[in-house]
Amino acid sequence: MQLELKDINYTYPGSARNVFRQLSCQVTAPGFHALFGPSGVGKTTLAKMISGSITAFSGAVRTDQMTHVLYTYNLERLPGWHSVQDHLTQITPPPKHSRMEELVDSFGLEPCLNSRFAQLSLGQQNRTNLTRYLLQDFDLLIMDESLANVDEITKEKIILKIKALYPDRCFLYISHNVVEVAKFCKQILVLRSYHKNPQAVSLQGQDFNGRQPIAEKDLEQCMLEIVNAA
Amino acid sequence: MQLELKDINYTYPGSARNVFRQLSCQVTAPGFHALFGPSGVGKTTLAKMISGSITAFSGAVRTDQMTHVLYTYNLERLPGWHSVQDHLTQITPPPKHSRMEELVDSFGLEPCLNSRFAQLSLGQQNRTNLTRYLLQDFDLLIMDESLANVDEITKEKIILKIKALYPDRCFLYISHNVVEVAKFCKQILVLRSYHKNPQAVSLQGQDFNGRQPIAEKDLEQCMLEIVNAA
Amino acid sequence: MLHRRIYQFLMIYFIGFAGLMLVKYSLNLSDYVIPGFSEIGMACRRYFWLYLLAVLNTLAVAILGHLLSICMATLVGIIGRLTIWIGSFIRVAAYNIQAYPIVAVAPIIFILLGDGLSSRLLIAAMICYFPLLLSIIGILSEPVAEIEHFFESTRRMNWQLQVKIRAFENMHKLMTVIVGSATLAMVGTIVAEFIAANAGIGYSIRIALYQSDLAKILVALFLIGICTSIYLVFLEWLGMEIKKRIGSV
Amino acid sequence: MLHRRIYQFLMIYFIGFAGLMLVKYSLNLSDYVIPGFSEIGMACRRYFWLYLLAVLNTLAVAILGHLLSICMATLVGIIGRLTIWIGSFIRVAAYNIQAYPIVAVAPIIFILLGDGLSSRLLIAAMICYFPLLLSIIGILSEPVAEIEHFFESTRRMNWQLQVKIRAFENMHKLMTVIVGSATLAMVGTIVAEFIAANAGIGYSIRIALYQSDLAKILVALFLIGICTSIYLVFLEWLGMEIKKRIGSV
Amino acid sequence: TPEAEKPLEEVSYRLKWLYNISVVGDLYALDSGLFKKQGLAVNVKPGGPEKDAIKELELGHAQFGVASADQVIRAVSKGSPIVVIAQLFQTNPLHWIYRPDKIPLKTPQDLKGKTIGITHGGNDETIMRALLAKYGIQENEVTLFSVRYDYTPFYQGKVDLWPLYRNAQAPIIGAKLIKAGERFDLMDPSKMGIRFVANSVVTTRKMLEDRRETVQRFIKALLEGWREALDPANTEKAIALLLKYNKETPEDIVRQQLPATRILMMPSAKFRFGAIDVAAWQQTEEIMLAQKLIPVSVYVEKLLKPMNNK
Ligand SMILES: Nc1ncnc2c1ncn2[C@@H]1O[C@H](COP(=O)(O)OP(=O)(O)OP(=O)(O)O)[C@@H](O)[C@H]1O
Ligand SMILES: Nc1ncnc2c1ncn2[C@@H]1O[C@H](COP(=O)(O)OP(=O)(O)OP(=O)(O)O)[C@@H](O)[C@H]1O
Ligand SMILES: [Mg+2]
Ligand SMILES: [Mg+2]
Repeated sequence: MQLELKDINYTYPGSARNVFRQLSCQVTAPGFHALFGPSGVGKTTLAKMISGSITAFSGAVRTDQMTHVLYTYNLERLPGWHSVQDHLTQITPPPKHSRMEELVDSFGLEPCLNSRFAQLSLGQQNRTNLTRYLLQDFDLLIMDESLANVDEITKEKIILKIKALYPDRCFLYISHNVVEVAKFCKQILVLRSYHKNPQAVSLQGQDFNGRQPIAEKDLEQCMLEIVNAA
Repeated sequence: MQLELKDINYTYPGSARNVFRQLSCQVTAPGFHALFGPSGVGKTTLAKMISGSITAFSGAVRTDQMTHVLYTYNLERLPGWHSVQDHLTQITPPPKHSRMEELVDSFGLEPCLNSRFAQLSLGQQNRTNLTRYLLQDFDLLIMDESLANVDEITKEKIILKIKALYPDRCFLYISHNVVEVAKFCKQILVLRSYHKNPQAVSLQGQDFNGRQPIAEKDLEQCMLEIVNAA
Repeated sequence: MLHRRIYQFLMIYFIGFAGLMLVKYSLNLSDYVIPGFSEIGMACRRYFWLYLLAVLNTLAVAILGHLLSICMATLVGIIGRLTIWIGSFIRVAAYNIQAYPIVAVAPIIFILLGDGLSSRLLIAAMICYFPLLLSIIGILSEPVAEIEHFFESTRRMNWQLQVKIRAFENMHKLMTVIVGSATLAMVGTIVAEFIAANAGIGYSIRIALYQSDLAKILVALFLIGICTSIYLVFLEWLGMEIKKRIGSV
Repeated sequence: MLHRRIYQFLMIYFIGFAGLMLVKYSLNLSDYVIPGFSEIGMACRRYFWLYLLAVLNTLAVAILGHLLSICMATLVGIIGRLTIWIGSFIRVAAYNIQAYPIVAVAPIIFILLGDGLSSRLLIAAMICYFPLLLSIIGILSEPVAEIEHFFESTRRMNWQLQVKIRAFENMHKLMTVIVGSATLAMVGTIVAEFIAANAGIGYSIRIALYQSDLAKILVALFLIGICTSIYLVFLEWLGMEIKKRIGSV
Repeated sequence: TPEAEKPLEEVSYRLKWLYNISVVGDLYALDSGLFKKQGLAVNVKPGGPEKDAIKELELGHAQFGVASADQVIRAVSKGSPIVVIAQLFQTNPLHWIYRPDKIPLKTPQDLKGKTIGITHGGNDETIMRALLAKYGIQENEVTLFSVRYDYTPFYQGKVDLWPLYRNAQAPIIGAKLIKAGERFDLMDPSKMGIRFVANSVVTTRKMLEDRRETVQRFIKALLEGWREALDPANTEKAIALLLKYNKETPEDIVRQQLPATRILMMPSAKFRFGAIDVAAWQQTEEIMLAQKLIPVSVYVEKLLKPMNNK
């Protein structure tokens, strides 16, 4: 199980500025990894390349042994004709229904089940959307700011739950929260502006799983590394 | 200059659950204040009440001496026919053009000026949108997750800039980031679920302005208070 | 609601009517060119019930034709939305057929279908289906990325779902077009009757035209307007109910 | 692109043509019901250039009428989009006028406007403006909250801006409708010519019908189809250029 | 010459139908400069299904026009101030075509049991009803079929008799039948005693009173045009003229249309073209009265102001 990017060059059609120049990086082994970097650096673009919705780039993306790559982002919406519950039930394969209930419960979505998507608060929308992706078959799930509008306590609960339930999958979590990234992620890909070389740096996170406590110092050290790298 | 909410009761039409029950709170004096609370608690709803786009509630909202109340949220878009620069120039009154340049510069928007809004990254969109609101006349600006998709370094720069440039205005900053709220905000209104009483608690933040350093301990104490209150 | 549409129609009708009378009396025209009050009154007394029945007959066919063209437009819209060759072919076919004035195609229709209800229906449908088709193609061929992404990436997307998503997101526009095209169904039916000359108010109008009897035409136009308004009110009510049911935003 | 639309039209035409021939030869109908090849060939040789000129004449008027009705529909759409009384009144007026078949209203139009280009134009515009109107009202009356919010709350919103925002966001749908309604403009012009019997291919069709000459009608339909296709191709190209210029998504 | 310097008097003339054989004389008068010779610049406007010359006279869009007798009578009964100044067709060109091999029509009684095409509201309906009434045929003894633009029901044999214009359409439809190896015949109502007047030239009463001399000059040129157009000696010129204005009718058809028109308008070589057949007008009015197409008599003879016997 490995994700490898090699010598990626990309410029948006009609745009003058490069997004990537000879970008190479890789993520090995399953785990909850991060894709980090300042706003506008190209995280979303990279995510779209990995998931295959941007193809006109040079270089290679290799996703060996990962047949199902999913990409989810925070602006997605559910169809308007269903309540959240109906939608979730419909898109979840029957064997996963108990998993669905577990997620709904620990993501705090119970009060939303009978509402339409448009009636949810932003954070509720984020969580609902993420839930349905977790109920699909995937080897790699890219979460593009999927929890950006959720409060920190709930977010922590959600991340720990995901890590506990899916230890053998690969996640690429895009977030702007340094603490979070440093604390929960295993590997942290830091993307940097295209005139820095290399354009991507890989760091080690604390990979906190809610059980063994982590040393405050290590966390701070890690955060510092991330900030310096970016 | 005072914002006062008194005995607010509200339920969305067609919904069974109360959002607010006898909510009362107030924000005095200008400054960079926060509206904080778990996802789904009613922050956006309250913001819409203050800015006047939800009116069918019982209770009173008093915005004495604040004639211009603006509400901005993170999903807003700019019209598609203009580049960012053209749009900003058009909606900025000429005397404020130098202010506009200052904001563009310190918000890191220069690379975006010639792009259309749809060509920006999420964080760039957030910043562009916030910029245009800051160039309007306002006494109170409610920022509903306006910086949710911006990286922390840039965000800190932006907040400090706002605080420096607009010391006499009132801001209500909605965010899920406890550190940020505790560090930068003057008064923190914490909204709580409607069966807690009172439904809103007001706390004191560190109101960091980038100059006098703040004590690590005070900040942590404040964060703890916030988390406990919510 | 019913009330408003109807009285607005009455206002419009009487504004037009007053305009005609103004022309008549200011130019001192005879009753032959523009009929006077007494003649219109007489035509009204004499033909009101007859014409009302004819209009109701027409309305019944129009409603059928409207349904038919909603189905046709949806079908063609669904196929025409495809970006592949057959889609563009169907779209071109739909456009080209529409480009032919019904008067030119009518003889061919009559040869192929005879002159029963079916030709009348087909002509009515042809006149009103095209505006529907245009909107439906426009709506169905524009992706709603934020909703479709999930289904695309989990390989759940099929054309039914895609159509459903796009239609649902544009419910308001669709409703406007469906309600609006009702008047076209009415026109289509009247034109069909006018050409086929068998029954309905179109037939009556044709006779009145041959006899250059504007008084009768004015009575017919009045009844057509009233009945169309009532149908529109009904459709709007239906649209509102549907919206309420499915809880669209 | 041009290429494809044209050969698709040709295919459609010849499918229809083959169908007619099939009916003819399978039912053994004589030449006067459905003309045979030789008669059609002769009509083609004799009338091709005459009809081509007539179709071009018609096309010119249709383009004018199309422009006119885009303007009319935009105007009515802008006013009708208002939720206040006058808006709904205008909408009702627009609907009701459309509910009248042109054949019934034509005599009144001729009385008031005489039989120059203006009546021909008006009739053409009336037939094609309504589908435009429907879409435009649908589009212009649906808010785009994420964009409009800023202008609303800073009191910058005026109707021009609102119209611009909504039109721009729905550019794709508008283009579809504008391109599509071109064929209706063509139909409208032909019908006007048919009724007013002055000039253009509508006039020729009327004569052909009077002479019961289906062969001529088939030639006319062919030319109408080709010319309409070319106009559509032109409009699509124009739409594409506009989209490129303004950089719509 | 002083004659040429005098500016021409402008008038408009609205025809009943499109440029076809039925207006050949009008075009002839225009094209050969007969109007000009009378000091008139005539704007000859083609008619059509939605055109009504009488309405245009009233609205002042035209000074002269061609209208059918039933139009005239109807208009006058509604107060229209018009007069008839010449009658063009002496025999109504409206005939019924049928296949004699299928339905031999020896006497009017043979109509019984047949399916007859009529235009509801049109004057062919009036004529047919008058015919049936005259011969005591009840309405339930025939089947009246509503005709439309295309002839398919007749071609397919669903309708036995189909109304058409003897001079303009019969040569075309007949040619088609003959080409298919079928025979056709025409039923002429006037031969059965129904003399329903067709096209006539009309103007307003006011015109006749205020500009009588203009009217005289106009009608002089017009009748001259018709006489020359129908003169067998001018056949080639008339045909060429018509083909110039109407490119859509093949020449061989026009060749057949012209003599047919001549028969309808000039029953004999010595006939004074344009003469008004008062008796036929009266019969026309009676028929319309009997069928309640007009409420009361208009005394049609009072409208007839023949101008050709100056
Ligand atoms: N459609 C587009 N056309 C042109 N340029 C684009 C387009 N989309 C994005 N860009 C540019 O490409 C760069 C990378 O964008 P991307 O969305 O990948 O950033 P990001 O890292 O996801 O940022 P954020 O954290 O703000 O979401 C940005 O500078 C952006 O302006
Ligand atoms: N249109 C609506 N109809 C019914 N209920 C609604 C509607 N909008 C929001 N709600 C409900 O009202 C509550 C408050 O929503 P609100 O959007 O104000 O929350 P919020 O505090 O802004 O949350 P977040 O941080 O997730 O944005 C939520 O429980 C939500 O489900
Ligand atoms: Mg992004
Ligand atoms: Mg919110």
